Amino acid sequence: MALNVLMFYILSAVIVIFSVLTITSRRILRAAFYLLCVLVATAGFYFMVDYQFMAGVQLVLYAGGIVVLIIFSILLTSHISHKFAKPEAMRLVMGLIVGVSGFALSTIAILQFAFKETENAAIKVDMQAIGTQLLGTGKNGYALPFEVISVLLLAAMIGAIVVAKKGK
Amino acid sequence: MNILNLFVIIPVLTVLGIMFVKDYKGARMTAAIGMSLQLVAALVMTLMYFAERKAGASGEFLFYTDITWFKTLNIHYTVGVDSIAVWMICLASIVVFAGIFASWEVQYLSREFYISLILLATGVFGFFISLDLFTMFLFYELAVIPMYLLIGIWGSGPKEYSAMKLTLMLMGGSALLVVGLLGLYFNSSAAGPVTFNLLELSKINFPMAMQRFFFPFLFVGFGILGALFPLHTWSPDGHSSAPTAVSMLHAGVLMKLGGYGCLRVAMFLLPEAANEMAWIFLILTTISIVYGAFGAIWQKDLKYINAYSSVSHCGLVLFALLMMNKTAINGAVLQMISHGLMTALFFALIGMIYGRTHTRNVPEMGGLMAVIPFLGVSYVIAGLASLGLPGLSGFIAEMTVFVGAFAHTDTFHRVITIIATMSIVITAVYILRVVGQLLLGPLREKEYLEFPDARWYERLSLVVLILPIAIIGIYPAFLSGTLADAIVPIVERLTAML
Amino acid sequence: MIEGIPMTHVLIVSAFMFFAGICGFIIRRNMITILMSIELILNAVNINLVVFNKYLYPDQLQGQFFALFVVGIAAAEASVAIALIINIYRRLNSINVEQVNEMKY
Amino acid sequence: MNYSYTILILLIPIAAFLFNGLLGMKFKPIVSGLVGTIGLGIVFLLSWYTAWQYFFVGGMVDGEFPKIIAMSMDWLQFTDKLTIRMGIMLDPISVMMLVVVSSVSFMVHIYSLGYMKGEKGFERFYSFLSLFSFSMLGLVVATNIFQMYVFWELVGISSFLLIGFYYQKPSAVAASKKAFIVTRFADLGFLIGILLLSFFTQTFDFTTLTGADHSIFESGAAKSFMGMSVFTWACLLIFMGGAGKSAMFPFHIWLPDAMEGPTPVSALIHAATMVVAGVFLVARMFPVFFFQAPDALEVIAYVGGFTSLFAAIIACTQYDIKRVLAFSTLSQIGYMILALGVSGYEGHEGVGYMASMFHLFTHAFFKALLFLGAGAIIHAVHSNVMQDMGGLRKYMPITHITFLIACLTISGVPFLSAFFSKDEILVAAFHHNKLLFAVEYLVAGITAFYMFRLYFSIFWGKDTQYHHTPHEAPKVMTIPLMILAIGSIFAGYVPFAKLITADGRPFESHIDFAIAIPSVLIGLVGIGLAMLMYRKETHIPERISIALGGFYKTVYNKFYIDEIYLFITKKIIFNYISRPVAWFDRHIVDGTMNGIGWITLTSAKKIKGLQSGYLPQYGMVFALAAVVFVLIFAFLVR
Repeated sequence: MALNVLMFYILSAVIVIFSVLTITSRRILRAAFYLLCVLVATAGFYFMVDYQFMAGVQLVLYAGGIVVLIIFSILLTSHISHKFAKPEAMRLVMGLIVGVSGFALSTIAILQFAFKETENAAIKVDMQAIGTQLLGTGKNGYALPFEVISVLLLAAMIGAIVVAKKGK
Repeated sequence: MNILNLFVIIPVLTVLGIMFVKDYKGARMTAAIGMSLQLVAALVMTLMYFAERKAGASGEFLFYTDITWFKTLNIHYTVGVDSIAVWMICLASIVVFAGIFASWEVQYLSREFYISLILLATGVFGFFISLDLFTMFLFYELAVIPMYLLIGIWGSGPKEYSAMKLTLMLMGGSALLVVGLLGLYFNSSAAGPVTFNLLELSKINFPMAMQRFFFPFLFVGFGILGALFPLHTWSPDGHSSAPTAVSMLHAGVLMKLGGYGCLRVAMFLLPEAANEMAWIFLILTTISIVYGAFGAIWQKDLKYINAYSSVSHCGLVLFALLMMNKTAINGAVLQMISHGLMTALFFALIGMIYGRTHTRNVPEMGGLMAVIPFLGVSYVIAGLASLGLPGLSGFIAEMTVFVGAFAHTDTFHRVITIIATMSIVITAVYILRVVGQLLLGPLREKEYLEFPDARWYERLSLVVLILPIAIIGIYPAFLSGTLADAIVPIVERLTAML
Repeated sequence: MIEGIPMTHVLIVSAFMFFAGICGFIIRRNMITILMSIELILNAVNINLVVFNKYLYPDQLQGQFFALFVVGIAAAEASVAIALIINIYRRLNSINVEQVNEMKY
Repeated sequence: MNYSYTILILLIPIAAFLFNGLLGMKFKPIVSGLVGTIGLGIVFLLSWYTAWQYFFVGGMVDGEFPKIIAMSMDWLQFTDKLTIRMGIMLDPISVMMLVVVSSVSFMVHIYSLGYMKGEKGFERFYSFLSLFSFSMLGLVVATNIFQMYVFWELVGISSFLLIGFYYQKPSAVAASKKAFIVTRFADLGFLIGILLLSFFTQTFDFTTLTGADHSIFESGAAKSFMGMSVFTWACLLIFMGGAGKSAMFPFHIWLPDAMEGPTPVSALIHAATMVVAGVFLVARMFPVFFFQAPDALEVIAYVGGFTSLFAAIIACTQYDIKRVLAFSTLSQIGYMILALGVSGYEGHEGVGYMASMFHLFTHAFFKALLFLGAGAIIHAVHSNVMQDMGGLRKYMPITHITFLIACLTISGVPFLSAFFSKDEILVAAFHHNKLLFAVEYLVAGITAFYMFRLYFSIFWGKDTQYHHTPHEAPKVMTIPLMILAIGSIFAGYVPFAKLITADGRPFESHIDFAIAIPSVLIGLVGIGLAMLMYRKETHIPERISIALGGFYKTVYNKFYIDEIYLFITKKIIFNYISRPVAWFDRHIVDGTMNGIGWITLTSAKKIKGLQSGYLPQYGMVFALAAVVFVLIFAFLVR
């Protein structure tokens, strides 16, 4: 078995196990940690497919940014030692039904569907290509969405500050 | 310019005018001036109409104008009148005019009140002049919506409930109507552009299956407004909660929209289905007639009594229409006009009496004739018109209906006609009961002695209504003889396939 | 292109992650955990986008860009959500989602 | 002959009505009184002039009195053939009725100037009187049955207004209401009868209906309904209207109560004119009845006979003088109706018809006289109960004499007017049906008895102590009494058989002494009995009433017919029809509507539970739905 294949299955296992742990852990800080693991494993996955920039973003933004944010908020709102009550049976059952049936359906769909690859030759994915296309204004240029996203981020930032600001 | 447009323009200008005045006095003056103009316009139009007829104008509708309004859907603003519409417009303008004076004392949000009232009137006038079903429906809705506000804001008693009930039931009728109208519209032409134009629709012989399907929608849709049993219950609640002018307008004119629509749209355009299904609706209307009258006997509230009486009388309108011969339909139109006038008179009087006694509960009053003779005598006249006294309009209408209805020789029609005639006795019972308890007998309360008799605007309002009642009653030929040009085509179409 | 790894396997993993997220969303009551479940869901979507790009259309970059934007939006979402959570915590002294049902009806 | 002036007979009263009704209160009361009276005076003269011109100047054409349409205008067109025309028709009976109505009405107008003096609503009274006169005159000159119906209703409403003249008195209000509703109910029959008749004959006109040409009846002659031909039905229904106005059993209940009205009104409407409208109606339609519906005529005879006996018996027990007179009216109208019922058509066969009209004519005079006399008494005593009276002959000589004349007349004393007319009726009945003859013979006796019971109780009997001494009525009241008394005496000498007959051709009539003598004798027996019992205060009446016990009580309470009606209307119609209808409407019909509203609201309430506000729940539903949709659309539906 090739090393990268083994690597993939290890990453897959990490993702599967830690996803489950994230949603089942009764201690919230641990859950955050498990989430971090999932995200990092995902980043590893991006590395495997040779999308280094994507992986970097994943690591920096997700693992570095969002999870830290989440941990801060956990620290602000909960006690570390707090342990949640077990979820009610009804919810558990419903959740599992939805999850399992959805997963089963998706799996069947995935396995049944005949994916068709493109005939075109692959292109080299390097930072320069990404950079020109992301800020390009011509065909396949993403300048406008990029700007929109930045405005969105700005709005979210201001909004977050306004919302979280202590009331009068 | 076509004179008919005035009937939409004058109210709109009046509404605009009211917006610019500052107090209730200005508002009511503006409203009164506007509606007086409307009344004059209606009379002028009537004279012009009959002058043209005399001069030999032979079109089914005169003053015909056709303006494309919305091209892609082939919606037009088409106006034109025949003699039924002419008299209906006269009726409406008289009732609106009287209504303005009957509500002379409204001071709470008076500008808004008059604006809503006149908007309602606009809808009514627009309905009667339109020949395009879409425009007609538009005006119909315009007449129904202000009703909600008028009852909900200026009403009395459980006004929100009543307003809601009335609006919802009439909206339910509209929903049926939309289905029916669209049915007509989409079946109007197999290949070419579809149309809402009444004249063009009336030249089409719709297939039987389509007629059968859409006739009930149209008939019941309009029938709800004409208080068709068992969909009449908005009427007692709505009328009793509505302010005076609104009750007048509603019972006097708006309920006539139902009968007019049934005739002009449902029966005229779908004649075969009308013939086939008439028996069902005849039974329902017969029930309306007798049932409304019996219902009225037991009521204690003046407005309820009158509302049930309206159910009975409007039932007679639909009953007569469904008899489908010239005399009966003539009678139906007469009954619409007659009932419009006398019920408006009734509601005006009830409003005035209520304004003095602050109750509408009959057992709590008595002996009013001695203190307010003008109102008392007017009430008696209204009552006598309602119970069909010769010399007043009710008699003319009822007799024409009965003679027309009696022209059917089969037992079914005979029996229901005889049942329907019984209503005139029951009507006498409840009218006299009310007159006896309310006006006659010893004076019930000392404070009644301080009641002022009718003021000038009240007198004006009453006289304007009583005069046509008496004129029609004494010299009916000027009215009943002129309807033929409108009725003959309808009857011909209704009986063509028999 | 990763030799020897069928695309379906990656998709199955991402599907698992996705439904794990949904499960968490339904089961948990703590708002922060719910937020984390949402992150899982978004992440699963990202994987899919990237994988389709890599396996099916290696001549283009659209998948990657979409994933990038999703990450951006996720960041914005997370920041606003956390601001809300903190605000709610201040008002209700709880971040239990069941106590925040003022918006019902 | 030009009769176009007859239109004035109708126009003057209606003008007086409008003047008094609209402007009356602007002037002194006496102005209205004079306007009404003078107007009616002109009408009175015109009517007599018309009669003179019709009978003696115009005379007969081809041996029979013609039906003259003096004027006619289209009023309301129903169909091509059926049109209501308003017009004036002159024929023997309408001219005779014109004379009767205008004379009595004129007398009453004069009389009321005194009787109603100082009453509140004097001008209203006169305007109503004028309205009544207009309606009644319009009724009698009607050219067609629908015009008759129109005026019939107007007469009804005038009667309603006049009975309820004292509108602050609850009993008057109730009586007026009762009168109107009962007659209205009967008129329903009339209306349906008209509709039936006119539908099959396609005409309303009396000239056509009663003409010699019977072909118009062919279309309906074969049709029958429930075993009777349509024309029998139509005639019976039309008679129902007549019975209502003429207060025949079982519609008689309104008449006694109608005495709540002012006494002149009772004299005019409820004795002389309006109540005979039913008789007039049948007489007017007589050829139709006779040729198309002989069965109906038979029914009419029995109804008349029964009513006359029934009312006469009740009259013996009543104490209210106006009520006694009312029942007496009923009884006399019963006579007239019976006479029509037993009449034939041609020549001497038609003696019943002639007698009926004759009796109508004479009755109008003596009954109006009786009522006006009673009015004078009430005016003097301020009571209308017999027990409060007695010995009045000393105080009111003129009233006494005139009243006595009227009593003698009604009792059939020879050579007074009713002797002749009643004799003819008995002759007609005798030739037709012995049973009815026997009944009428008996009634003649009872009539004499109760009339003299009344007379003796008022003018003789005990000497009652009055609060203030009764005085004779003023001249304006006594003059009409005297005029009417003269009429009562001499009206019988009008040669009716020469003037008014069923087929319009005169015939010879003689007094049939074989019948006249016994009927006079039984009248005298009645008078004698009454004299014995009531001339002096005795205990005989009391003893008799005690001896009769239950029967007396039943009669005194008018056989409880009013109570039965009351039961039917108040209990059955109000409680068992109207109330359930109202309940049904509020709870079932409206309940359904409210129910629909309620269902909408309730289901909305239930559904809004889904909007729980729990985010996870939304998510779950969303996800589940997505899964289900995928399942359905991706896998199951291919």
